Amino acid sequence: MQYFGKKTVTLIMTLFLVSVAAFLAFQIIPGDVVGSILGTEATPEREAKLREELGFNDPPVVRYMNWITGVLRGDLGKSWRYSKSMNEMMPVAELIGDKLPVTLWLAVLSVLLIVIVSVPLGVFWAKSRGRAADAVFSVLTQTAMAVPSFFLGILVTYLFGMVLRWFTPGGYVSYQDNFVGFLGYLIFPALSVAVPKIAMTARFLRNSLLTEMSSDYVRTARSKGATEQRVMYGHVLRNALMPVVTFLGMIIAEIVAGSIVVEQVFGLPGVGRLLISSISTRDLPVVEILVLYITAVVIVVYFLVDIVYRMIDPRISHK
Amino acid sequence: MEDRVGMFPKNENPMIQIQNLSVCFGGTEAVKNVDLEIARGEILGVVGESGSGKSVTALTVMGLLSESGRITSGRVIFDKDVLIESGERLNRALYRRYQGQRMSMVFQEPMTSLNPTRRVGAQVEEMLMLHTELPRQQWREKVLESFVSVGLRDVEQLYNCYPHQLSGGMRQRVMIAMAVILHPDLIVADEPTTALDVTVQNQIIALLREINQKEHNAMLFITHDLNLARRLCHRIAVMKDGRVVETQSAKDIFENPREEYTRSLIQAVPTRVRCKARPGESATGTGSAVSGEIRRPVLEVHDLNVYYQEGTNSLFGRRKRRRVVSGADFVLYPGEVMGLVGESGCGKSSLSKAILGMNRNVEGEIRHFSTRPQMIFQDPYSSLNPSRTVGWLLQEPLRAAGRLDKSRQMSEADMRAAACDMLRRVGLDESCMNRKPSQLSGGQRQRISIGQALITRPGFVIADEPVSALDVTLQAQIMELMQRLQEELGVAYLFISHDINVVYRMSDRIMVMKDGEIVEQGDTEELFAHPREAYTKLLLQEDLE
Amino acid sequence: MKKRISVYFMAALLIMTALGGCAGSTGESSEDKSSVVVGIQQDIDSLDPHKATAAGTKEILFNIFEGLVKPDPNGNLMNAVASGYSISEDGLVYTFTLREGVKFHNGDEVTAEDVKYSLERCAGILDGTALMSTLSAEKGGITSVDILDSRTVQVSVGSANMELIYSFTAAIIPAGSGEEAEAHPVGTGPFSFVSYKPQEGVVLAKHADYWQSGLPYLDEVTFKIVNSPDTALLDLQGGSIDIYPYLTDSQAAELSGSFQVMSAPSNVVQALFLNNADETLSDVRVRQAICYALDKDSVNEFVFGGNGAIISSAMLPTLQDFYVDVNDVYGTGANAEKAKELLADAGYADGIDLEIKVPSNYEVHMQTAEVVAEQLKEAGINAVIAPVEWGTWLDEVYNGRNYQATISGITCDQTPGYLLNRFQTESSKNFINYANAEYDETYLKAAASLDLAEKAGYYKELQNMLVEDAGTAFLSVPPITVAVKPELSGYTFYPVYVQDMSVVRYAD
Amino acid sequence: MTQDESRTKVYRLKGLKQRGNPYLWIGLFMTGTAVLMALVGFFWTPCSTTAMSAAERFCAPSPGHPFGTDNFGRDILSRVMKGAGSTIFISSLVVFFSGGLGIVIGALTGYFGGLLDEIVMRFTDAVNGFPSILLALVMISILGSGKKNLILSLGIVFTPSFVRIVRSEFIRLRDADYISRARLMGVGRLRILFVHILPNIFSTFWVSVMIGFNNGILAESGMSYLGIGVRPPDASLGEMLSDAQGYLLRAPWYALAPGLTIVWIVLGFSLLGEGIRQSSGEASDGR
Repeated sequence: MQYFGKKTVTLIMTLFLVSVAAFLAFQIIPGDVVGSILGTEATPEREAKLREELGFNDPPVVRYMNWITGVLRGDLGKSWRYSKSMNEMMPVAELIGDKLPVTLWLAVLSVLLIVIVSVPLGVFWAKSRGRAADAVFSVLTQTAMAVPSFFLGILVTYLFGMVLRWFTPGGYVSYQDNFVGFLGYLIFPALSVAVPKIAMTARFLRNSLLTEMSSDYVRTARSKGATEQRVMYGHVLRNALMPVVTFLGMIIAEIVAGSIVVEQVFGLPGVGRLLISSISTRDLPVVEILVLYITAVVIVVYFLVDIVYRMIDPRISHK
Repeated sequence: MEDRVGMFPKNENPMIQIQNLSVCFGGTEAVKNVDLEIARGEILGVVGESGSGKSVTALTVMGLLSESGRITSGRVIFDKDVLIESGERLNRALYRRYQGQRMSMVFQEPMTSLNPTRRVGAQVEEMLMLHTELPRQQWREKVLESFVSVGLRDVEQLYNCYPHQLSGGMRQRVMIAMAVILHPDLIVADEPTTALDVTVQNQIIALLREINQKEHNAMLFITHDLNLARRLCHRIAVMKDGRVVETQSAKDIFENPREEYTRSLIQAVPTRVRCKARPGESATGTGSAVSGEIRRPVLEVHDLNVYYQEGTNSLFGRRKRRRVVSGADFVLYPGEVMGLVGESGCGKSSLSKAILGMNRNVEGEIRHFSTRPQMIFQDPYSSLNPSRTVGWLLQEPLRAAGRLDKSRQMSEADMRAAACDMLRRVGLDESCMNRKPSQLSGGQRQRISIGQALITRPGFVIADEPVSALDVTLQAQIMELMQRLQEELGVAYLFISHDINVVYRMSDRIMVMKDGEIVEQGDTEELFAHPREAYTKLLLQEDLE
Repeated sequence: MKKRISVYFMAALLIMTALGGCAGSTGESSEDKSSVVVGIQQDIDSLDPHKATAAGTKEILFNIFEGLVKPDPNGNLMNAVASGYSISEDGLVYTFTLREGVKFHNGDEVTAEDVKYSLERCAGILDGTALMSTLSAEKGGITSVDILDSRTVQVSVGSANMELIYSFTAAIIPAGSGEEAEAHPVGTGPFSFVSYKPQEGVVLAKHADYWQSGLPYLDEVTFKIVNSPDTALLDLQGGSIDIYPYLTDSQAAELSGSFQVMSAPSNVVQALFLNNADETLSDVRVRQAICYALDKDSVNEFVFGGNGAIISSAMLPTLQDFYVDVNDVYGTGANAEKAKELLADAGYADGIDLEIKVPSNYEVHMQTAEVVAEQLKEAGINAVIAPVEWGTWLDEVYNGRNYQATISGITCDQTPGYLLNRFQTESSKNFINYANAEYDETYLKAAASLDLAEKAGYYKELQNMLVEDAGTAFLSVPPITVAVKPELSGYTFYPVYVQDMSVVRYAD
Repeated sequence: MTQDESRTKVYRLKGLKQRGNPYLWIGLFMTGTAVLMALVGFFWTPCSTTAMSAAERFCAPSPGHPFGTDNFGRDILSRVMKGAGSTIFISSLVVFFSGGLGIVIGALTGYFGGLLDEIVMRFTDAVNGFPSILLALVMISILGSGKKNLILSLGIVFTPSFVRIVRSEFIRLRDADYISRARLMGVGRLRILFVHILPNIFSTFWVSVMIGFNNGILAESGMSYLGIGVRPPDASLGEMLSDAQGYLLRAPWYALAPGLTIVWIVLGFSLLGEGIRQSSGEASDGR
């Protein structure tokens, strides 16, 4: 318990540091935000007014304090770029809240794909050690890992979208309109995200299985007269899957990044695309919150992985 | 071949027969034409050094030979059933009916041989699940029974423990409980005590003997330790390079070894009996006895406490420290060998590290009267930098010394000459100079290691289990080498070992350590003859049998 | 254990088939004959018609809002919220008569108060901040708005300007709505605002009470932001958008046959803008050399498929009365010899280095830059392209004027003076640092003139000055190429950049 | 440093001697062709990479244009050569920068530990879990885009992973028996760090260099694809892909050429890394 207490404190500290870093970093960005917002029609009066409205005239410390207290109270600030109504800007929370399900479902589908494909694949691969299938899998996974997700996205678009016409590239359906159609569309980007990760995970699991297979307790189990099936599913798999949990945690963090690019390829209005467009339009309130949010996701995922690991591995939890 | 078979005392009713067995790994034969048989109620010891093929034989008998191994000749007959016949594929399905139920195995490493993520109770239960029709409700009771039968206590609690929560001895008892729960006809025990401390070792040996007497089953006992085999086994087979050199009753093999190899093996065993006429005793013995009070010591340790930093490197966690050595107090004189004996975790290594300043978390006094004492480690594989050549390794201490003290600076040529000289002294020739450690055998590496420690002529050297990782014959050679160099160079050793016989053979004086305290210290002969402390007696117990 | 695994497989299989099965049914091609999806390139910058500055936003808001007058497809103004207007002799008083029965989307009828509020809001009379600089009181815009009666509004302006009437296209919104919290955009246009989602698009619905009877035809229009110009093609072919107005030439070629592809000149003046204050470029011969070196024909060919209009000065050819063709001065093909000669004259016999900063979000400008850089090399001008983000471009190039050359476009409104005005020496928009006292003088004369023909004469003089000084290397007026689904008809081009959806309908 | 370099060569040669290591051979072949193509591309390409031709737009692959032509009628092969060159060049610099920094920081923190180590570890822990492309994106948005900033930000982003690897190796080895002995001999600290320990981590380090190199290539092309990395007129594989995406139906080869080139390079280097790992693993397991 004390362990988790400590972990939580570290987690909060890290988030705080990241928030400071994000805020500081985006204060020194070159480029006049006000000018950028107003474009070529900017007039000094409008600029001055906007500057006042955005609170640019306060000292940085005050601005940070205002910002962070707002965030803690659930007020994530307002976008500088997107309007909600005629005279109000879109609250960042609403903006992200709208994009989040897309990225989230993409990640969920990808992880699902990764898990349901890579586990049986890894087991089968480990079992076929030394046979022809071993080499085939080795080549296949090495190749799959070398394909960048955006190229894979393009290939998927071409193959499934243009040649086979299984889906309409760009024909994204909002999850509010048609959830099934939404998932149906998302399957393809998820595929692009998942394939290299499936290869990685299967490879990792296979190596983990082989390591476990060569350990002494497997010999013990065999000496008891256990069948190979029993040795695999009763002894080896569980132990081999433990490091895979940590590995999957890393994969999830990477999916968050991978989806940035894949969202671009498939035109998904997710968090990743929002981040890219916010960076290029200097929509700093959005960028700051997104950076903070992604950091939080990554840290929390690691935290959860740690907890899960502790739950399933008696060697740690009982110490 | 014919003759040798004829020499075996014929068993009326052999439980298992190994006939002319040969096993190949790739191109190398690990086991060559081995013939063995064990009668019901008999314990056969197979003794040999590493690589002699004893473990492969055991695994083959159990049907656990790995995929890469191939049986090229012979057969294994278990109670009249032919289990292995060369030329036929290993019938694993057939074997499964015997494994566990009629033959079972106890392995060397009780930690890794148990599944680390399953409760020990469940692991023993698996035997019942696989081979009996017993209803599930009775499993637990049956397992607890078997736990009691191997001398485990608090079995209810133990049932739900994970392997890492048990001590080494308890784990091995669990392994044995697993092996005997179905009352098999054959138990194969592959070095079951090697990973354990001496005192635990004795208990396990006693347990195996008891089981054998009670169950009247056959037992194949694999070990590298001839002494151990003698204490437990009825008959002993000696193996070398995959062959059985000779097989005799335990008594005969010691009294009438027929083969040269067996004889050398027996000689190499550091027994107390043999060591009384220790070579070089007079020289060093008198050295310490006569001039000890006159000469200045090389090392004085007074009231030394050593602490171990509990390793939390968190920002918030308060550092705890644990005392691992308390009140160590001794003096080491030039040219003498001080033995330090104790079981694993008793603080031997912590003490040596503290003396050499590798752990500064100490209280008390350590006074050196020599410069740059060196250390020889147990593992010859990790104590030499693998990316450097032997020549470079031998010269590096000289270079370092030269850098620290300009007066000791040597020319390249001188250093090379010194390295050659040392190479010869440790019994290797110059051709080794350009080799990397990976190209040397374990014994050769330990020789280089010793050479590297002694090349700067330090006043004393700490040798931390320098022979424990080596086979018996090598052990004897290295010990001889160390003694010879000591005479030549007049260096003092602090000689650390868990093996009281090894320490006995090397030392002028002995300290016995237990739980961080030096419980007894004194002259070697005196201490062996009249141990004062109960613990010392316990350590010596095996010979008192 | 084994059983568990097989269950797990079954579940996985089920999920896969469920998802795979519905994959075919994606794509929201509008089968019903009452709605249309228009692909747009950029997100909108504001929902406030007076604050919106981006062309990409204005083209959408055109469907929601109307001014007292509004542009028509022929480049003239037509009456909208006003049914008529008159301008006093001295050009200082405008009197508008409001149309009967014009209703806002919220159902209220447009009143004189609404008009007064809207105009005052634009002019900055309400809070001192003018939202439209041309209407700003300080720049000779509106000084007061008076309600004469419930249907008549009189507007007084600071100085006479024939082109000011174009500014009365400013949207009329309900009085006070600009300051209300959570105000939805409410106007009088043919479509009402339904929803907006950042990065996805805007949905509009038919305004049932629209004053032009019979319009609009469609019940719903969705402006959908396409992923990237590159994938717009896929969207069109896949049926997820019906109209896409920003085709590149090669995309157009690919679509012709399956789509109606139409092309018209835009209202953008694209140029290789040269910073006259730059050390090297301050020499008129260097600037002229660059003009000679350019092969505008091939830029047009490569980037616009030959559909653009080549220009050499700051005027749209579509504004026929004011336009003078000066393409002969430097020619439309490359003249590398002449360029080298001029460079040598200027003391740069070995050629010069030229950095071209390009706003990277504009694909057209990036492509043009690639072509132009290649052409300049022929004349010994070593051009390097420096792509910059839009914000940086505004910062460094447009406002900071810290650059050598840039390729960009100026979007023109309907007034001819708009393009010429910015090249006055002291203009805040004169980002090329063009300085010519004669030009300034002539421009003032043009602005003061109340006679159209006289004004046009001055404007032509200005164009000639610009081209002779090689103030900047104008390239072309890019075409707008639109793909429209075959079933649709009525798509109409405007000389200004708008998407008038009210006239689009499904053919019977 | 010369000594260290000779060391790495020895490792390579040792690897070369190993027959029966298909990973190594195939990896060497693939990386060899890719690097050769890129190197040649620096000096010579079959056609000009910028010359445009209206007549030759979207030519399918043919003997004259083995990879076809693009929307400006430019030869794709030539552009791929240039693009691969710049991608490999950037990735090499990134790895050189981050690897070098990683060795120095990792060695010092790993060996000496202490407060500095604590701080560095907190930092690398935080950075390490963070998706690298995201971090580079944020960094680029602060520094501004362009080749130099791309290299700098990727270099900074990749450094922590090298620090971690080097650090853990140094921690593993600082308590190795032979290092303890070197300390007892009185060998100086820097000499222990760089003469005694460093050569022993090279096989591990070399493998992570390969991985880092590949990550560099993927990150660079990914960022160029997003339009924040290398930008025209510099040819870049990622940028070509993003262009090609628009012409996928009309000219699928335009996307395939740069895409497959990336796969070729990355696969080559990962096979090479695997090969090195196996051969050095065999060497050190040969006890």
